[in-house]
Amino acid sequence: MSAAAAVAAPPVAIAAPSAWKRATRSGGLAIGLVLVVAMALIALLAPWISPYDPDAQDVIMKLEPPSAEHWFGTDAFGRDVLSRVIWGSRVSLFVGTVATLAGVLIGTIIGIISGYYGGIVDKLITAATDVLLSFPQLIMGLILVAVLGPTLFNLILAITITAVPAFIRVARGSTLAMKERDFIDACRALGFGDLRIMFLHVMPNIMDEVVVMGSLWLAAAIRTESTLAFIGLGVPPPTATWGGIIREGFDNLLDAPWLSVFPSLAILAVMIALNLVGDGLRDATDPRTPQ
Amino acid sequence: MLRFIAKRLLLALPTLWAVLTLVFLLVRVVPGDPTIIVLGDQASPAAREQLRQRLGLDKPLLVQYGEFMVQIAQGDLGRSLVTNRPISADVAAVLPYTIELTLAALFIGSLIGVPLGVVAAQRRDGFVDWLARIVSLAGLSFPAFVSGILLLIAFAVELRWFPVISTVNTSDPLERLRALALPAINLGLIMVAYVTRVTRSGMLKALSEDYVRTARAKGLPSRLVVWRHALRNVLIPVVTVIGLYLGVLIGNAVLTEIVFNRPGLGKLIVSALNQRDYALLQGLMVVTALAIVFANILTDLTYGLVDPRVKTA
Amino acid sequence: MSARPAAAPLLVVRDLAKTFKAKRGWPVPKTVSVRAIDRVSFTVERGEALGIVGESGCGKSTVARACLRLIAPDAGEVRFDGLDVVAAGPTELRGLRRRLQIVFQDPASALDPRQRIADALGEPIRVHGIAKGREVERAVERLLDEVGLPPSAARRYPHEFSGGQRQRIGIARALALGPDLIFADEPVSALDVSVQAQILVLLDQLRLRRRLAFVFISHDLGVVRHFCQRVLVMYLGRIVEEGPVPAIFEEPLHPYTRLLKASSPVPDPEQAVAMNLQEGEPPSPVNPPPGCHFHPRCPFVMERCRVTAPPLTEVAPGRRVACHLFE
Amino acid sequence: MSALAAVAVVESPSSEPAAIAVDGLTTSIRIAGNWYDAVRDVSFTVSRRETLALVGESGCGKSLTALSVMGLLPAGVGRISSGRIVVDGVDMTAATEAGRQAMRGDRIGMIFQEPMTSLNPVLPVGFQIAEALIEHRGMNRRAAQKRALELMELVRIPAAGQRLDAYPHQFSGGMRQRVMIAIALACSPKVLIADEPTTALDVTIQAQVLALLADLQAREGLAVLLITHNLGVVASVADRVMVMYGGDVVESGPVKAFFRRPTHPYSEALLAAMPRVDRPSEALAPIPGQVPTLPDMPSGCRYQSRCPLRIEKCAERPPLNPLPGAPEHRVRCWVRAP
Repeated sequence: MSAAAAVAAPPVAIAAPSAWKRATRSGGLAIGLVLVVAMALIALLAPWISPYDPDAQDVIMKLEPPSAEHWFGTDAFGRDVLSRVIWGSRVSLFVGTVATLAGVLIGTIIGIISGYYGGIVDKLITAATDVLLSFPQLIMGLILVAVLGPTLFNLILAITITAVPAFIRVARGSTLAMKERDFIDACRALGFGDLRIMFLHVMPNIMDEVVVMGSLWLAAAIRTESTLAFIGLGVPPPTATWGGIIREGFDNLLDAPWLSVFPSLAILAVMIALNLVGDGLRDATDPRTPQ
Repeated sequence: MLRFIAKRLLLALPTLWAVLTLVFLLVRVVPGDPTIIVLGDQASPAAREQLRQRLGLDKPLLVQYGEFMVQIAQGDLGRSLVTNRPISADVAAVLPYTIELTLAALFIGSLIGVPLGVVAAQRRDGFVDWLARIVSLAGLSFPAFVSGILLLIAFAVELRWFPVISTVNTSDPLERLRALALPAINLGLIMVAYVTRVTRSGMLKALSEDYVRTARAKGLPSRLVVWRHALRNVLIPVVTVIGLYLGVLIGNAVLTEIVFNRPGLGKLIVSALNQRDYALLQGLMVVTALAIVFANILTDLTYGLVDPRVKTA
Repeated sequence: MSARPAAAPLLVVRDLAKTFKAKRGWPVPKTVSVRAIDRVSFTVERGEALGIVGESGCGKSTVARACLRLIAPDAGEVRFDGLDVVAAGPTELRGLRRRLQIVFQDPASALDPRQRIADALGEPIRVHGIAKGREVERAVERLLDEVGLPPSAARRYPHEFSGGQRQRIGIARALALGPDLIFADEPVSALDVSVQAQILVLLDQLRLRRRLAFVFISHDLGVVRHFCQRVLVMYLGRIVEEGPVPAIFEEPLHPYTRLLKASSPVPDPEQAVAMNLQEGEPPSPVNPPPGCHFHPRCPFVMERCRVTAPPLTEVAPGRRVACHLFE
Repeated sequence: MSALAAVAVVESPSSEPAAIAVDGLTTSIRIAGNWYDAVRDVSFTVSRRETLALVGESGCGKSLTALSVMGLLPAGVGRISSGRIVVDGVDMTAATEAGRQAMRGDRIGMIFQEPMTSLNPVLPVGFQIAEALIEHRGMNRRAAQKRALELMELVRIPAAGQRLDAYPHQFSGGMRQRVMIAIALACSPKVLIADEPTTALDVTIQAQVLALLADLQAREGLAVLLITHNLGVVASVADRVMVMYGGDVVESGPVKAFFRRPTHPYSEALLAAMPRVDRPSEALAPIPGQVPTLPDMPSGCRYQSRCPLRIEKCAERPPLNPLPGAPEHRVRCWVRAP
């Protein structure tokens, strides 16, 4: 590498156009983005595209295997699984998106403050982060929802609380790395205020990493939501959630495996899409990634 | 060595204290009357008062806090609200199964993840690299209960290679291993994903470092350059990742246990949730948090073993 | 402005000290302290270029950062044009920032990669309320012209420039607020010889045209001899010698200054560097030797050098040396 | 006489074949999918007990030349397009990768610029020195460690016995560079390639390391190819010098002749742009502009875009011509050496 670097003066640094080029070159990111957009559309258009009312029960059509009328089969109450999977995407995507956005916002701001000021502020924030990270994320979410009660708001709150320390860590680490760069000292020497430096100079430069983390965390948040629903701590029935459908399917695993398979595949599609997006963004923004 | 561990434990005490305090507050600062949550709103005032006394909720908060801390220090996690058995005994009975599962996953993760990551980095964009990407994408994408269910459907329900319900309390070691196989693979896949990833990216970076060029300038065969010079340096991030994701692993172990119906902390947590056994829940939180704090210490100590810079700086 | 007589020095630094603390060790970290600068005193006159030379770890960069209050000094006094820099409140400090600036060594890290040059140069002008709107654009254009860059540079990002051009931008930014004194921390060390000369010529022009004073920090004696009028030599946090450039380079007094000069290579085969096979490296600043820090490497070491640190004493007008040989 | 040559034994160097012989080397590198010649038609020889300095600014191709000789060009980024490299009698360009590997570390040693990053941080230095001996000489670990200790003493690392098992971070920059030298010399090669060996060091340490290299060269009879950007270092230690610009050798000759009469406009300008510690300050004459990037490199003389003497003929590539009356002093310039 060094040989090439030695000759290629002036060095080619992280540029917006070249990052985009690299991003589009990686097929993964494109596939991921298409899938994410498709999922978002399905969730938004659920009332128009779902073939049946997701909550309409049909006692005669219980646990029907996939057929022309019911592509994904029916559940123990005779409800159309396809419609429930489509409607279930709303809860998962909504909870995941809101919780991740809140986590990114709160965590990034605290992380920048912690890394930028250092000293006692940093010590306290880091210690608090360590304590929060001492609980397995899933168990923390589980207990919070159990204690607070399973409502949509509490789900979002619980997942946000588990996301915040992760983003504090990332933002703090990146801020510390930025502080090593002379331009931050230059800003201080020019008499810029701390707020200006933190939010106009540090923040734009660490957003690459935060966005990458964010897309991976969106996957984690959706995973947590469906996991909680699977354990029975999701938005209460009859609202359709992916985890909830799988939970119902799990009770009929031996005679109606499709019940768990289809929502599982839906979750999987979202997970893969978001991970592809996250990895693609990471490759695109990391100047060290060799071509 | 033991003295070092003791000292490091001492340093972890503030974290431990904060963790325990947080658990204490979480369970107590719940909105609403805990006795109603536990007994339901039909319960008689007398029953509720009795429960309040049993929980020690009639005492001032500070006294409760003191008692809680003293109990924990003595290794006493209190008694279950439902069964009235000592929680520590219940936990001790199932903990070995969870540890067994977690260790098996760690083992699978490093045994497959490290070589896969190394070869993927070495032959970038080759077949192995492609395979490594697929495996790590799968490991990161599957929620543990989803992959568990799919494994169960494929290998236990359809193919009947493994038992649907894990029978763990058998004296036949082979049978026990057979019962462990699917859950361990399920959990191990997650670890394989993380380890492959960090090994691959670490190796890509290491292979472009100056010291690798030095090793090549020495005329070492690429086998030694890769496995001795580059990989040694990648072990540090690998250990970090394993330490960091132990929490993820424990969380997923719980799910895996539920899906495969294995005894362990997972089942205990679910029953505590279902029966609203807050004492048990509190005990379980303490145990998992302690496990993570302890794992962090272990990670720190391992750093000293894999990275001479840490030990002799 | 200042009621002081014009003869008063622009910058007076007295007994400046800074100790860094770091946590090291495994499994239980311990605190180690590094005395980066140890009671450093000097003055800078208006329009003068003062050089600070020394090897890595001698504390020369820390001096610059402490004088600018980018780090807080532990002790000592920094007076700029009569104003106390160390004790300055926020408003005073903002005023001082306009008159005291810094240029960094690594032009790649000294510019915000997400900021166009127009903003990098315009932001300080706007923040300090020096100009508004279109005036800012014109000011930016003037600055670019002053450092030899075309107006079109304003629309571009730092990564589109070569190292030498970026250093010009860094200099333009330091000029934006119209300072009286610039700390230049190894401003040409990252550059190739031909580009280094371009920057040195530019700095020299600016010094004369704007009557700028410089504190010029460098490890390269040749560059300091070329650019500066006076020079301080530092070793492990202390000033060991000070004086006018011609005198110090013609006749260095401190054994360390002599070693530095003799070790600096010259493009002349008749003057090969003094190759000494003698061992000896700068000791770690974590654990400096007692007495004179240089004594373990000094060919003239005496008994008292091991015990007491020699004070910086005047041996001729304007020349100070910290060595027991010259007391 | 230069310090390195001062110790040379009376033997006539012409009686033995050159330790390094490079003939018509062209090395290309890939930038954004296209291959560009970063080293153009470079030829030179280095005899035993001789130091040849390759000097130039960043991007001139000097390090690529060294990596080409070692066979260490990064795969997929750099390749030798044409030319022949013979080291110690072995044709490196015709050899297989295994053949080159057998040469590296055994018959060619190499030192790099960054002592801080060139040693493996997680292996003890003694082992890193011993490794080449185990690999090339089939020594067992104990014998190799014993030899490593001798080598550490040879490069004058104080208290070597106690530091055999120490790790690189426990050494200062100068000491690490000594360890690098010990690694390079472990198998007693005849050829040493030193790529900016003192650039990252403080000047007083630089002087020590240069002295050590000179001493070792005299003892072992090494042929040294020294890559540097520092003309002062060249003047101090080299016997002959080659100045490179944009991948071309623009001037070559004995050190004394070169510094007495730098003839290529670039060499001249380079010396005029260098502030000197041994003389009172004079006006510096910077070279205008900057080195063009490889894709923008002019055809013909590569210095033409910055040259004050440029004539029309410069659009054609000038040959490396000897100066009248000085056959060893050669210059690639239509104006100065037509």
